[in-house]
Amino acid sequence: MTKSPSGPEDDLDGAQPIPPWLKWAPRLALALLVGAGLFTFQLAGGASYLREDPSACMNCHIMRDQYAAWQKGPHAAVATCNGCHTGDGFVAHYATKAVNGFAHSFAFTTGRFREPLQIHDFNRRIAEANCRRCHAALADVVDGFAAHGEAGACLRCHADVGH
Amino acid sequence: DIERKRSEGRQTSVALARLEGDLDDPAVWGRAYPLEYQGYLGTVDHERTRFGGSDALPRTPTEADPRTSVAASKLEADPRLIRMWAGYGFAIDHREERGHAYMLDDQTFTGRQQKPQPGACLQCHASIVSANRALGGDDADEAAGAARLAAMSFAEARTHVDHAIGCIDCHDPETLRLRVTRPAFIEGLARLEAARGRPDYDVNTMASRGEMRSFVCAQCHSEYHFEAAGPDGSASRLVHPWDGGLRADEMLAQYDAKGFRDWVHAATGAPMLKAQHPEFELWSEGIHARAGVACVDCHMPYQRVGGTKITDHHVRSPLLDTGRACQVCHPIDAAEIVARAEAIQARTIAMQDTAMNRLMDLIDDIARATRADGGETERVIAARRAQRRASFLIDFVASENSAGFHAPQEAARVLVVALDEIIAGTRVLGSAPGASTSTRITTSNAPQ
Amino acid sequence: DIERKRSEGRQTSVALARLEGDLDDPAVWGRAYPLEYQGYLGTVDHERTRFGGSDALPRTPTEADPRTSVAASKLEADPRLIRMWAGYGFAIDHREERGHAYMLDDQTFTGRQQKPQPGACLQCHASIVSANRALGGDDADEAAGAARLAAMSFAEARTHVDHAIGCIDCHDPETLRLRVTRPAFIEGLARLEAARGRPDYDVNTMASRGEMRSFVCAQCHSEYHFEAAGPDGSASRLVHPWDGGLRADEMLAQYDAKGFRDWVHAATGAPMLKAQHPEFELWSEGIHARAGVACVDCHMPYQRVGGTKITDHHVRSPLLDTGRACQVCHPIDAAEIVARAEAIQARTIAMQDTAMNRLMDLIDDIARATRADGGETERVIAARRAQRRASFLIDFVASENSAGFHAPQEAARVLVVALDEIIAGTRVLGSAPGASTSTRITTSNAPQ
Ligand code: HEC
Ligand code: HEC
Ligand code: HEC
Ligand code: HEC
Ligand code: HEC
Ligand code: HEC
Ligand code: HEC
Ligand code: HEC
Ligand code: HEC
Ligand code: HEC
Ligand code: HEC
Ligand code: HEC
Ligand code: HEC
Ligand code: HEC
Ligand SMILES: [Ca+2]
Ligand SMILES: [Ca+2]
Repeated sequence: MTKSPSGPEDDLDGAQPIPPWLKWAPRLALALLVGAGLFTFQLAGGASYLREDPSACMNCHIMRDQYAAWQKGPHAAVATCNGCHTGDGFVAHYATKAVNGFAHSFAFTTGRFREPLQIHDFNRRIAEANCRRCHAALADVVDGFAAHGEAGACLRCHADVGH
Repeated sequence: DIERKRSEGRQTSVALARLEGDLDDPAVWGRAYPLEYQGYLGTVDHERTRFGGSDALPRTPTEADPRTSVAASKLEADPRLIRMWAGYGFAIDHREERGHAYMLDDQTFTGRQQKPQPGACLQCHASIVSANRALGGDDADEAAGAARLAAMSFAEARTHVDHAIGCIDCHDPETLRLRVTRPAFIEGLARLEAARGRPDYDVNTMASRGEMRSFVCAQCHSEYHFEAAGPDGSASRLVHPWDGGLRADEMLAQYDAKGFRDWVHAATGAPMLKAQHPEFELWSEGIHARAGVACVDCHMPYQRVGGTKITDHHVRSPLLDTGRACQVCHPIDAAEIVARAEAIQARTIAMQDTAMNRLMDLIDDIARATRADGGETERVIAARRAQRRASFLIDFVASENSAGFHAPQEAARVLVVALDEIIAGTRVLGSAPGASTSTRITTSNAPQ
Repeated sequence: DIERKRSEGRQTSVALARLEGDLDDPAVWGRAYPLEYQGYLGTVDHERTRFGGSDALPRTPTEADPRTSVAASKLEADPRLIRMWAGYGFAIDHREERGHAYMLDDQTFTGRQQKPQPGACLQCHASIVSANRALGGDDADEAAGAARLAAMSFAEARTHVDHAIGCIDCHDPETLRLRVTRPAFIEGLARLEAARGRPDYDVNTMASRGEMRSFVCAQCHSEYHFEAAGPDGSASRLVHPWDGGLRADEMLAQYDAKGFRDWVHAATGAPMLKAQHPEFELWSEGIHARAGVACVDCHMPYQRVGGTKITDHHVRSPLLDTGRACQVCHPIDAAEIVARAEAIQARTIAMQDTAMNRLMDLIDDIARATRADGGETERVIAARRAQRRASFLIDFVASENSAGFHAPQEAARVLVVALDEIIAGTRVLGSAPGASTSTRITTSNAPQ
């Protein structure tokens, strides 16, 4: 009856809303902070962020817990961080990286983020889409014959798979 | 639209054969969907858990009752139930529930058939979609068909159905989508939603997929009663008492407001109510429902078969399969998962036991006071009302089939309200006959 | 996953300065560990939640009571408490609890000091390690020191302490490791473990780190009573009643077995018991304890300051900081987390309210019966025993400070047992004076 507010029934095929911070971050802070952001981006090994190497994410100690847990799971053999956390396809892939690369550097630099880290809707949808990419056959069954074309959110049951 | 095309594509990729023939027969569906069918057939199995599951005692079939096994008797396990329900069919025969495969036979041959039962019973014990449609006139109106079945005796209605629950009861044969098919449920939910400020609610078009994963079960696993209907009042219309909400005391308030009673208690003359399998209502108040966890998530979890995964159609106790049913969300040891559930259940059973004992005392006290007063004095009438209310609330917990697991704190709250009623009844009896009392109980509104 | 999240942040802080000087003074520790010290100072703050948190009413300081604020009165909020505790200090003054910074003042100036209070009170309201050691003779035996404080009046003992709880009460100054320091707790836990088949239990060497993260709190946030001690019986030894287990009814059984009573009820003459802040006992029965979630996980969650994680030493309601306190394990919306907790609390409060009302009725009924019988008849004595037991059990829930959150179903179960007692008392009174009754209540063993 009541839906979990974290949105197990997220309509994956609906329009993807712009993550809230995107609305203010560029306008308010871009001019002032892009410099600082880039600085951190560089410090944090900006170049490796563009590669598939999970250690790119590890440049921030904040990501340490996820890294440690990811290494122990079965996905470590088949999916890097970006395997789940960046969009599929060349453009989507680098677009996600650009957005998240900026967002994370920005957040890290300014300290403007809440802990514990919680995945944003924007990135949850990306992760979910990636499950479906690799597990297409299963996804078919899970989504199968759903009323109103509503997909079954993988993450409702499998939030822990990555790490 | 694209989404529809995609899911149609999926459907053909999954079905191994076209669905054609007698759609009331699950075996026909089984040719297209053998994995789901095989799971479905598993509901004949018997396996116990500490507080639930399914078991069967072998019995010698007779002509009157050809069953070769029956579930354990709840009345033998707890004879207090016989006194609780004195004068009602349930005091004759009431057993543990078991797999879906048995639903039609267990109903047809229950000892309760010694008393006349209405045709409406079959809505929850048979594959009834086709019967409702067939009797529903030219436009196959299922509600109208159900009303016609409700005007028949059980024996007559029984000739209109053949199967226990089948695929067609939960699935639209065209799209295979979940749908609810019981007119009483569709109406009951619409009344509930209307009371919540959502008029014209149509569950089949307005519920989300996640909600449907509980509603298909809620059609049957919920509290009901029969209202007199039809021109001569002889039909038994199946109604869920949800206008005022789903909580036990909300349903009770509605029964009180209507002055409804199921039967008159044989030992005390109280106007009684029977609660039946309120799994849906109790679950609704629990943390799992709140977190969006549906009946199907636990009772029909996904199952890996070869390279793919399917919904396990062997509906049963999740404690027989915690790996799939619980551990995806609770990644802890299986033994610990079961122990947590059992600890909750054991606490519920202990509380229920206390409440049952006190209810027995109240029944004794009322019977004694009636004898002492030589009839229906004011205090006797007031105490009967307490009995009626306490009995329904305790029954709500006792007849709910998860031993409180579906919402532990809510089950306990219902028992606290029940004990409050018992205290009120006890105090009113403690006073001398006819003396005025300061308790909350009044005889006004008390159905007789 | 939860296991991982629980153990995160295990790194130890590096001291910024050597720990030297008066170790009773937290400011001294603060030079070495400024972040923890700053959090600790936060316990002067006041912020309400729906059912808890901390609030303060401004007051004009007087010579007798120099406090500039006091917490809200529980007696004003619920005057039934005054009748529940009639004849006992708590009926004079009892307030909401607030931050640790106030513990010593709130005790020193409570209205309950109108009745003589023992020195043992200070074990839980002051930084007492040094006093226990100083009075403990040559080998600084803390238990011996506590016994000497227990032989003093409150006023005399008060001169031996200066601070509310300080760093030294929870930390070993050498290693900074957690340690428990209250002799009564060390003994109480040893008796509990002995009863569980583990003799010679020494908490400081045998408990795991995870356990210590609850035990440091359990020293004070737990049920206690004073036993007469010392050669002339005038000393008040602080004792936790845990020999028979931690559940409310297990503690009650132990009090009954000992024939212990805290006071005699002013309206009924019943031999009464008072329950106080059984957070530790209730938490022990809950799902969080079972899952290994410690007090500190919720009330002192990890906090990132710069590049390191520290333990937030601003001990307070976790609902003021669900991000750190809850969302680590429950990655859902903050508003929903609070709503879930409040739904649990609201249900507890509703049940408690019912039980309180029925307890008031029982007190009235006993008082009336005593007048009617002209004294202590058998039924009056039996009903007093029911009052004693029910009152303790309801008090267990009402005095527990989480409004049932720490173990919702267990809190409800305790209320069910309480209502069972009330029914027994009501029934025994319903019978004519002197008449024999069939209830479970007997006068044997009932402490007078
Ligand atoms: C510059 C430091 C830094 C690096 C490098 C970094 N992160 Fe983050 N990450 C952060 C911070 C800070 C946050 C918290 C942001 C917030 O909550 O808004 C965060 C949050 C996240 C989140 C959850 C919030 C969201 O945006 O959905 C995900 C997922 C994530 N990071 C993945 C990654 C991945 C994958 C990589 C490597 C490709 C990576 N991060 C590299 C600093 C970093
Ligand atoms: C197999 C897929 C997968 C892989 C590989 C993966 N993640 Fe994630 N990640 C997820 C999912 C799914 C979530 C959302 C969890 C939820 O809903 O709570 C998530 C959430 C996060 C978050 C938000 C905080 C949290 O823990 O929920 C961070 C940060 C993050 N991932 C970082 C990483 C980093 C760094 C790596 C590589 C070391 C990584 N992820 C690898 C699937 C993955
Ligand atoms: C890059 C491809 C890829 C992506 C992306 C991916 N998976 Fe997987 N996943 C795999 C493979 C391959 C395996 C089998 C690994 C093994 O058994 O060693 C697997 C195993 C699993 C398993 C079983 C093992 C376990 O950890 O329980 C689950 C469940 C699962 N994936 C769910 C998901 C979900 C949910 C997502 C999205 C959040 C996801 N996967 C994203 C490739 C992927
Ligand atoms: C309602 C809960 C639920 C949802 C939603 C769900 N799963 Fe699963 N999933 C399960 C369960 C339960 C199993 C374990 C089945 C078994 O072991 O028999 C499982 C198993 C898996 C596996 C492992 C199968 C294997 O071969 O071992 C993968 C991969 C997987 N799921 C992916 C997904 C993906 C992708 C989605 C979304 C499209 C999804 N799941 C949605 C409950 C769920
Ligand atoms: C979070 C998991 C969960 C959800 C959701 C759930 N149940 Fe249950 N259910 C259980 C458990 C556990 C039991 C106890 C089984 C036992 O004692 O063996 C149970 C017992 C039952 C039983 C008795 C089965 C038996 O073997 O005795 C029925 C019937 C039932 N549930 C129906 C439902 C319905 C209908 C819904 C939805 C309205 C539902 N359940 C939701 C876990 C769940
Ligand atoms: C609203 C749905 C519904 C209706 C109407 C209904 N039942 Fe049931 N019945 C159930 C469910 C669900 C169970 C299994 C759960 C249980 O036993 O509590 C059940 C179980 C039973 C059982 C097996 C357990 C027992 O009590 O011995 C019998 C027999 C039975 N019903 C007979 C009847 C009869 C006779 C009627 C009509 C008076 C009837 N049912 C009407 C839903 C229904
Ligand atoms: C008690 C209700 C019920 C009955 C009866 C029932 N099903 Fe299902 N079925 C479900 C539910 C619930 C799902 C999951 C649908 C969803 O999540 O949208 C499902 C899913 C399916 C699916 C989709 C694939 C999968 O496994 O998830 C198929 C195919 C299916 N059922 C076939 C059948 C067949 C064949 C029968 C009869 C033998 C049958 N069902 C009887 C409730 C039922
Ligand atoms: C058409 C009515 C109907 C529907 C729909 C229905 N049930 Fe039942 N269910 C019954 C009846 C009747 C029984 C008892 C059968 C008996 O005892 O003979 C039963 C028994 C059960 C049992 C006990 C099985 C055992 O092995 O002890 C469980 C669990 C259960 N149902 C869960 C569900 C779930 C989950 C759903 C939805 C997916 C569902 N039911 C849908 C009528 C129904
Ligand atoms: C799809 C997810 C999901 C499934 C499946 C599930 N649970 Fe839960 N469970 C939850 C959530 C969410 C909570 C609420 C607490 C939390 O947020 O962790 C919870 C809470 C609980 C609690 C504590 C609440 C209470 O009522 O005391 C128990 C015990 C529990 N689950 C047992 C089980 C068992 C046993 C099963 C299998 C029969 C099961 N769960 C299946 C998600 C699930
Ligand atoms: C799972 C989290 C959790 C654990 C573990 C926990 N508590 Fe709590 N505690 C709470 C919540 C939530 C409240 C309610 C706070 C409110 O109403 O504002 C609470 C309330 C309290 C209060 C009253 C605080 C107030 O602001 O009114 C005290 C005192 C307390 N707990 C002590 C303890 C002790 C001692 C332990 C261990 C024995 C413990 N708690 C374990 C979550 C927890
Ligand atoms: C076993 C530990 C312990 C002992 C011994 C103890 N207290 Fe407390 N006291 C606490 C705790 C914990 C609180 C906060 C929780 C609460 O208020 O329930 C508290 C709260 C208080 C308060 C503030 C709330 C109120 O009741 O107004 C006063 C005043 C107080 N105690 C006085 C005393 C006095 C006087 C004594 C001796 C008779 C005493 N305490 C003995 C642990 C203890
Ligand atoms: C009520 C008990 C209590 C008091 C009083 C207390 N602490 Fe702590 N402290 C803890 C707990 C619990 C931990 C976590 C230890 C663990 O997990 O092993 C801790 C941890 C620490 C740590 C280790 C680093 C960290 O933050 O986790 C330092 C340093 C510390 N405390 C300093 C202090 C100082 C300085 C004071 C006095 C101003 C103080 N403590 C008072 C309970 C207390
Ligand atoms: C030395 C005894 C003692 C110890 C040790 C102790 N407390 Fe307390 N606690 C108290 C007293 C006394 C109060 C009430 C103070 C007052 O009202 O003046 C209190 C109040 C509280 C409050 C209410 C704060 C508020 O803002 O309302 C919480 C929460 C709490 N304690 C939790 C804990 C936790 C968690 C621990 C362990 C980490 C702990 N306490 C250790 C004695 C203690
Ligand atoms: C360290 C982990 C941890 C922390 C911190 C934690 N929880 Fe839980 N919580 C659990 C676990 C484990 C369960 C049991 C169900 C499960 O396995 O998911 C649970 C169950 C629950 C439940 C359902 C059980 C019940 O009693 O009804 C609620 C509600 C809940 N938590 C609320 C909270 C709140 C509010 C907080 C913060 C004050 C909190 N939790 C902090 C781990 C945690
Ligand atoms: Ca009924
Ligand atoms: Ca006490």
